[in-house]
Amino acid sequence: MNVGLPHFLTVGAILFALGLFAVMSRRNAIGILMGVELMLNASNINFVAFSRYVEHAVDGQIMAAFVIVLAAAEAAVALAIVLAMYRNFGTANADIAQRLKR
Amino acid sequence: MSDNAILTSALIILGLPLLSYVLTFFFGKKLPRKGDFIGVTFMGAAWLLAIRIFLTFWKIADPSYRVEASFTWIDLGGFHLDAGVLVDGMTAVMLMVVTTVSFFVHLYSTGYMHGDRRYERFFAFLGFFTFSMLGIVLSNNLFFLYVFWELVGLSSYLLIGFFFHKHSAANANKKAFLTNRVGDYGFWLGILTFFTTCGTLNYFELFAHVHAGTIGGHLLAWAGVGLFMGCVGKSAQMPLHIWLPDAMEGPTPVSALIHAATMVAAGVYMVARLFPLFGPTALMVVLYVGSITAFVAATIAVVKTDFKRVLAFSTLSQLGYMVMSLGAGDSVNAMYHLTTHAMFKGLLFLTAGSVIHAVHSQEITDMGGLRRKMPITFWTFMAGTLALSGVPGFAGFYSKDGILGSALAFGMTDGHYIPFILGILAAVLTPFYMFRLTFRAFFGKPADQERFDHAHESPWNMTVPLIVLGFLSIASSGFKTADEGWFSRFAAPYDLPAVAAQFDLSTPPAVHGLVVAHHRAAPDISAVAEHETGGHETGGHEAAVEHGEGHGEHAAHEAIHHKAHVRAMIMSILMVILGIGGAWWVYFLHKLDPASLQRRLKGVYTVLQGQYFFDEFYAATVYRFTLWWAAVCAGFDRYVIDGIVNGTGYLTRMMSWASGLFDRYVIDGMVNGVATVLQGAGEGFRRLQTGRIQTYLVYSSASVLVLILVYKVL
Amino acid sequence: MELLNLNIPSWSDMASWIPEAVLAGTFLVALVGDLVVRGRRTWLPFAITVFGLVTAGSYAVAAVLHADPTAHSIMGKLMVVDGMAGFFRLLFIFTGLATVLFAWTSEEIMGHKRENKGEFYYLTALMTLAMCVMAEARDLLMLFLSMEGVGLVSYVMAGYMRTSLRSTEASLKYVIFGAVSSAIMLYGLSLLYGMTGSLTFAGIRAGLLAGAANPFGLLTAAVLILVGMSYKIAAVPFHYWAPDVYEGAPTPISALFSVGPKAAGFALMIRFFYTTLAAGNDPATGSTLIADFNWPLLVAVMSAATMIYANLVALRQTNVKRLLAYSSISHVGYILMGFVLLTGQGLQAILFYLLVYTFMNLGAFFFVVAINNHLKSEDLQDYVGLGFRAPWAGAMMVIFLGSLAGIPPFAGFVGKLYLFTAVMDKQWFWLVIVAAVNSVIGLYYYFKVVKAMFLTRPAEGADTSPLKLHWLQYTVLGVLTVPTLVLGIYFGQFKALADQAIALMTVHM
Amino acid sequence: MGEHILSWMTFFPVIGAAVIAFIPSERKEIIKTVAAAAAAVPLILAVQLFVNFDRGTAAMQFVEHYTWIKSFNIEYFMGIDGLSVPMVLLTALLSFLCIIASWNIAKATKGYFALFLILEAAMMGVFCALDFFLFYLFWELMLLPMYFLIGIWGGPRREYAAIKFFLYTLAGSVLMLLAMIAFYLNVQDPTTGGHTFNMLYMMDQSNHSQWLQMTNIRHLLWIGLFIGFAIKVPIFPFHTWLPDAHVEAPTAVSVILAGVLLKMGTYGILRISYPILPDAAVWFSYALAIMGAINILYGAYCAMAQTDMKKLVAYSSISHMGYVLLGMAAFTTAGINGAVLQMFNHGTITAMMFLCVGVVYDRAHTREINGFGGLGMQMPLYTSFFSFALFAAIGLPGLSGFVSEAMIFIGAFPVYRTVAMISALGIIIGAAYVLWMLQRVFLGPKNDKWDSLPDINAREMFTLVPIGIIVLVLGVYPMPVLDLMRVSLNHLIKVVAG
Repeated sequence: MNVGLPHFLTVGAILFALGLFAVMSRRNAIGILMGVELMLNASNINFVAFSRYVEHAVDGQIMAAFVIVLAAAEAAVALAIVLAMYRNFGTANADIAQRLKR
Repeated sequence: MSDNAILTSALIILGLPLLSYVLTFFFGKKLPRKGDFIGVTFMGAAWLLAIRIFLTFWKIADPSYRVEASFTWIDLGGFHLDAGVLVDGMTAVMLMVVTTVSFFVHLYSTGYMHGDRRYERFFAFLGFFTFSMLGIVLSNNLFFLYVFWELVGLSSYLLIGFFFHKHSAANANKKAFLTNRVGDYGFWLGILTFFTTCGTLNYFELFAHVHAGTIGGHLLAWAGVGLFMGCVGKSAQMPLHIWLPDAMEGPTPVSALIHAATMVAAGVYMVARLFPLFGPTALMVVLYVGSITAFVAATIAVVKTDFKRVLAFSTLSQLGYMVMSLGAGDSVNAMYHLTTHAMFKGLLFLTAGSVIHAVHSQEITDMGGLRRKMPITFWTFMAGTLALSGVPGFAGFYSKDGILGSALAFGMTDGHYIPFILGILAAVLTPFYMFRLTFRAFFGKPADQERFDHAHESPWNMTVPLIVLGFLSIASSGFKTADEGWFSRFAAPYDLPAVAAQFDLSTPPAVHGLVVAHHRAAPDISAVAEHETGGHETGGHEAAVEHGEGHGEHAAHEAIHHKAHVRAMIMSILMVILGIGGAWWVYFLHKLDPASLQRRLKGVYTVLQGQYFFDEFYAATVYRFTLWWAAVCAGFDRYVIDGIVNGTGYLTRMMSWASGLFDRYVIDGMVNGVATVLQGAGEGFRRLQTGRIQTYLVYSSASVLVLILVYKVL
Repeated sequence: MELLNLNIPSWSDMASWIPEAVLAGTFLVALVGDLVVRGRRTWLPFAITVFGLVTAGSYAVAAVLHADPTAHSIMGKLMVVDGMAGFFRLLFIFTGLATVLFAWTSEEIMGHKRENKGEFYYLTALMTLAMCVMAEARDLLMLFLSMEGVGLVSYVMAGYMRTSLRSTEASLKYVIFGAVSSAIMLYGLSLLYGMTGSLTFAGIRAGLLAGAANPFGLLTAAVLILVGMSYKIAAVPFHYWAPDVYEGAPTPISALFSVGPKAAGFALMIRFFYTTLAAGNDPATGSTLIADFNWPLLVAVMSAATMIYANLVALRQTNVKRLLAYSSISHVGYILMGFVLLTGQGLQAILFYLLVYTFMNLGAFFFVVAINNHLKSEDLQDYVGLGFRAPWAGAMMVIFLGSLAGIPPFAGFVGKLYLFTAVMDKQWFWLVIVAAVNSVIGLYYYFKVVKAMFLTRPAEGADTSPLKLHWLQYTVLGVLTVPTLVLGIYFGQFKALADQAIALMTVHM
Repeated sequence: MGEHILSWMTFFPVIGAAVIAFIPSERKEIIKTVAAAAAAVPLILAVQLFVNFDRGTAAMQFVEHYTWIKSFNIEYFMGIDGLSVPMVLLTALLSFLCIIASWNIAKATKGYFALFLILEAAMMGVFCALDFFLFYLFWELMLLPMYFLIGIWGGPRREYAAIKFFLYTLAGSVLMLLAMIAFYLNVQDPTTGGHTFNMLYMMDQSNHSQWLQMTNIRHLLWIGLFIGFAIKVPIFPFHTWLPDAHVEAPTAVSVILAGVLLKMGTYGILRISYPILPDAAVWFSYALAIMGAINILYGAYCAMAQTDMKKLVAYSSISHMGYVLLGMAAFTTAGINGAVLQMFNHGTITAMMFLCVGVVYDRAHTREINGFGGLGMQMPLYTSFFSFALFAAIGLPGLSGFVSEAMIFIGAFPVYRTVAMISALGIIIGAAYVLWMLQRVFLGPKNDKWDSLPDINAREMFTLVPIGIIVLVLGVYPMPVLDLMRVSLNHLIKVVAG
């Protein structure tokens, strides 16, 4: 069988779902961030696949490249914040952070 | 006197008291003698002018002669209200009456009110009252009649409440004003009805309209009843009579001027003046109200021991007579009795004042034997009493007799005898209670020695008015009945055809002959009037002649009528003798102890002493209901209207599952209601806002899916 | 070959990009400057930033006044500088400048125990730059880049007070929520790209008009993208982060957040959705594309939900800062009204409202900052009697709140009037009525603050000494008050500005 | 000031307020003087207006018409006709007297007078504006100063009363706003063909769009406008803000509230609702008449149950505004003229009453009716003034209240006989609660508690006498005012009832 666009999309969709699930379920901030990474990469797969099958150009791939970079940056910032939080709360569990609840 | 002269002097008469009011009210305190002389002199002048007008009309001797002038008061283009002056015989007489009594009361007050701390105010108010009363007399249309009507009410309010530091006075004047307002309500509606149907309020134009049938049937009847309500209020007829006895809280001169001679007569004057506007139905009401009042009041007067109150109830009953006479279709004798009554009742109150002044008490139980101490007062009082009792030769006799005659005639022609019977019974009671008063107060031994010793005759400025009025109360009748005597020069029954002729409306329908006809069919005053007054009136007679019809019935009715008058005269004379005799028997010879009588007729006595418990009745029903209802409205406003949104509030609360915070505010009003509800909603939503990130994410993603699904469906 | 897009652009076009260039420079210089002084002499980065913003601002003003009808494409098809971009650029730079100036006097930013104070300034410059780019992006790549840029900066700023629990927590929430929603959006973008095979807005429109997409796919993509953008503008149901972040972050930063990123988000939404969905269709019939999947109802519901929710919650707030946070959410609801039909009239109304909103909202937040300096509190009870302790500032606050509540003669009213008119013109009566009712509710909580400041008598022994505000604070507040008043009675020119911005928005090429 | 007289009347107080803002707050005397001066100028201009006003035409006069905001077709369009003139005069007079009456405001004097002047400007504007947007602007501009005047200088429950007043009115005016926008979008400016806020164009039915000609739409819009105005009047059941606001507000503000603000409701109906939607007006007229009757009786009964003088007067206002509604509903010459005259008269009379209540409140610091008694002995002069006002209120002939009430009944009776008959009961109930209060406060034995109360002073008399004279003069000869309005109002009737 030859691999076509649908397969890529399916993989992407599955990745996205997994990522979303991780985000919902994980209590640890790091875990949540990993979920986010999954979701971003799901999109990346889509982009690359589409650029190959639909547009027949490299725009999508460029996009993907940028996304990867951004994901890294985002992760950096996020981890810094998680670190700060760990310093302040002594844990990296997101649901500790409920001080602002009124 | 030329027409213009008449009008001018009429206006001057109207203006003088007003001027006196303004001067005394604003500058009284600064003037010497607190400016009482202003009032007296001005009224004197007015009196002289009134005499002049009176004489002029005496010379003219034509009741249908009138001088009228009006100007546009409000003009909106398409709508206008006029103000105007009307002077005719009836006006002339009323002017005479009002100015005379007013002048002498002014004079009398300089003595009676001497040293009162609001002396100048008293004269100011007297002036104001006189002004408004004259306004009633002179106005030529209903609107301004109503205007002055109300002003009279105000001045009466002010004067009754002159000693307002007494609770009784404060209550009395409020009561008087409100009771009158009730009457005025009907009066005002009546006026509105006439204005909206006829488009005018000028008396004679209205007559013409009525005659032409612009307004008739039920409408006319109701309008008439409405107008009469005004009379019921002002002239203290049942069931609105309750205010008059209490009005005695005012200073005695006020009682004399306002609550005996003039203001209370305004109602009678009004009905007499507007006589043609009263349909048969209305007149029937008038007749019964009048006669009942006449009798009931008289019965109460018998048991009262307060000097002024006895007189007050006698006033009620006399007013009843006048109204009864109007109801019987005899406006002329009503006016005649009004005139004579003004004289002797004014006199009686002034003498009462003089007595109270001397004894410092109003209770006849504190009096006795005063005739030796104060002869002038006594003799003048006797004059008044005799006149009121209707002793032949005194003024009251002729007028009252005329009224009884008409009542009887009406009964004979129309079958309604009850009014006449009530009238006759009252005619027994009147001399009885008057002489009861006389014997208790002026004869016998003094009940209270030390009061008696202090008693003394009043100063000249109080006795002079007594003497003058005493003379008038004997002579004011001219010793003749209305239709034979001087009065016929001033007042004649209305001659509608003549009126109609002036305003070229549809030619008047044929004149019916009989009172019966009058009371059953459309009002045709001329016929009625002429028959009831013996028929040799200029106006009425010509009217009948020129629409020459039904001479046969005419004659027949005239006969009935004559018979009626003769019988009435005989009966009333008998009654007088009976009454005086009774009083003599009980209170002079003491053949019968009234106390024992009281004991024996306990029930009757209590009812009479309690004035038939009208006040209690009203207190239990009208007042209580009104206050209760007011409270209900206020509560409704506070709690229901102000909390009305709580219904919506409830829904919103359900919608936003807010906690019970809301209830606290339920009562507290629409705005709070909503506010709280919304706050409640906020509370609810805030639960969503748990600070947990995951929950946020769940909510958001969930709503994404929802969005997609929703829009898939849509 | 799309690679050509990345050619070195022509200078004539770059000339119109000077403000952004200046901002970028400012950021770098201020950064270096701060490193040089090691965060001790804070005036240096402050001065640099102010200077940079002023310079950029003057260029931006010049551009707007010049009203150049031609659109300049920057970096090929990635960005475009046109009327609308110019308008927003001005807005952002003004916001940045005002924030920086006010922050200079804010205890929260400049307090003694703060280290790295300079950081705030160059980050603001960077954020301004990113926001400008958001308004100019016309390509999915740039769209994502700019949004992430703004996001990243905001995350850092939200956590400005490293040692403060509230601040850290706020930034954590912000970053996680932001990351997730942008990831979701990115997925939507990828779908859109897949359906149309183009990254440029114009290309996407062309593709859609050519019928490349089936309604459901389009709906899914649109909704997913909308998620990301609603998150930026904090519209219900993607607003959850906003109140916490606004409350947690230092107030000047909250002020910046409540205006800047919101406006930028709207700019992006306008350009993206208008270009892809609405433009080029017959204006009379609205558009066929958006009719395909009931776009108006989608937005209308969102708008109504935002208004109602935010207003109801705001009613109960006792912390002024948090109250203002919810109020800013509710205003998103109002603004979305103009978005319902993607008509020129509506978009113009949005732009004008954003203009007004910038002034009044910044003003309200800055007042809170100024008071916080003295009271160290944003609690309503502590506001009692403020009106008499600082009359002038109090009066200005009343003006801001009145304007937020939308009562004449303040600018807020005019903004609402335009929105209402735009919606009513298309006869969406229920939406207008919802909005009307909400503005009444709004009045209640805005005037809770006024009531505390003026009506309630302070308790016995409470401190009623007059408060002396920094002259700079008075100046900035004054600068914000004037337009809030003037735009209420004389708004012709400014409305013209907004209209022009929309008119000059390029959708083709 | 010649041709811009209206603008001067409207904006001079604003200038005054601006000046006051820059006077140091401890210079109270100067502040008061400036305020009085700033309020006096409109009064003088009002006199000039009264003299120069052309009574012969129904057209707008002293018109000022300038383009304001071109893009939105908003114009600065001021002008007055017979309907607005009496209101303008009333506003000028009462504002000035109120400034005098609030001379002894001690707390935050500066703010008080500044706000008061802004309030005056707003009221003037409402009565002069002929552009709907302008009208709405002034209409709302009133709220803020009023909110503060009640809320800062008011009585114990002032915070509640202030926000209640604010929310009520805003809720109403928001509906008006929507109606306004609907008109704007659906009325065509015949000259330019674009939308317009110009009321005169709106009144011309031929400019209305198809949509706006649909009957149920018109009825809907009428209701919207009506509620907006009804809350101001206030018409039962939208009235509950009034007792609170009147009672809590300081004396002068209550005077303005009752004297001028209430009139804006009826003015709005006559100026906007009637001519723009005549058919709807006719459709609604019977309901209006009934509401009038309800107001009259309900207000009177509620007043009777009050024990707070000010609350009693407040409810009496509700009752008296009922007469206005009754007259308006009749569409007869006497009715409408009477209604507008009643608006003017109630303005003066109720002002007197509130001022009098204020006088005794300043001295005794209570308004509890049953707490007094026998004041007639203690303060005879004051008693005369208050009684004068009260008798004017119960429509005593010779005082202005009677004339308007009589005209209203004459106008309404032929149209709504039953309603009018029921309403006429008001003259009894009205007398009842007024006299009862009069008795409890002034008559009866003197209550020694009040031995120390001084009688009314010169300043207070200065505020009362002018109004008193007006009330008396108009009672004796009302033409001076009727003359101003009759032509315009008759024209209005022609427009509405054909």
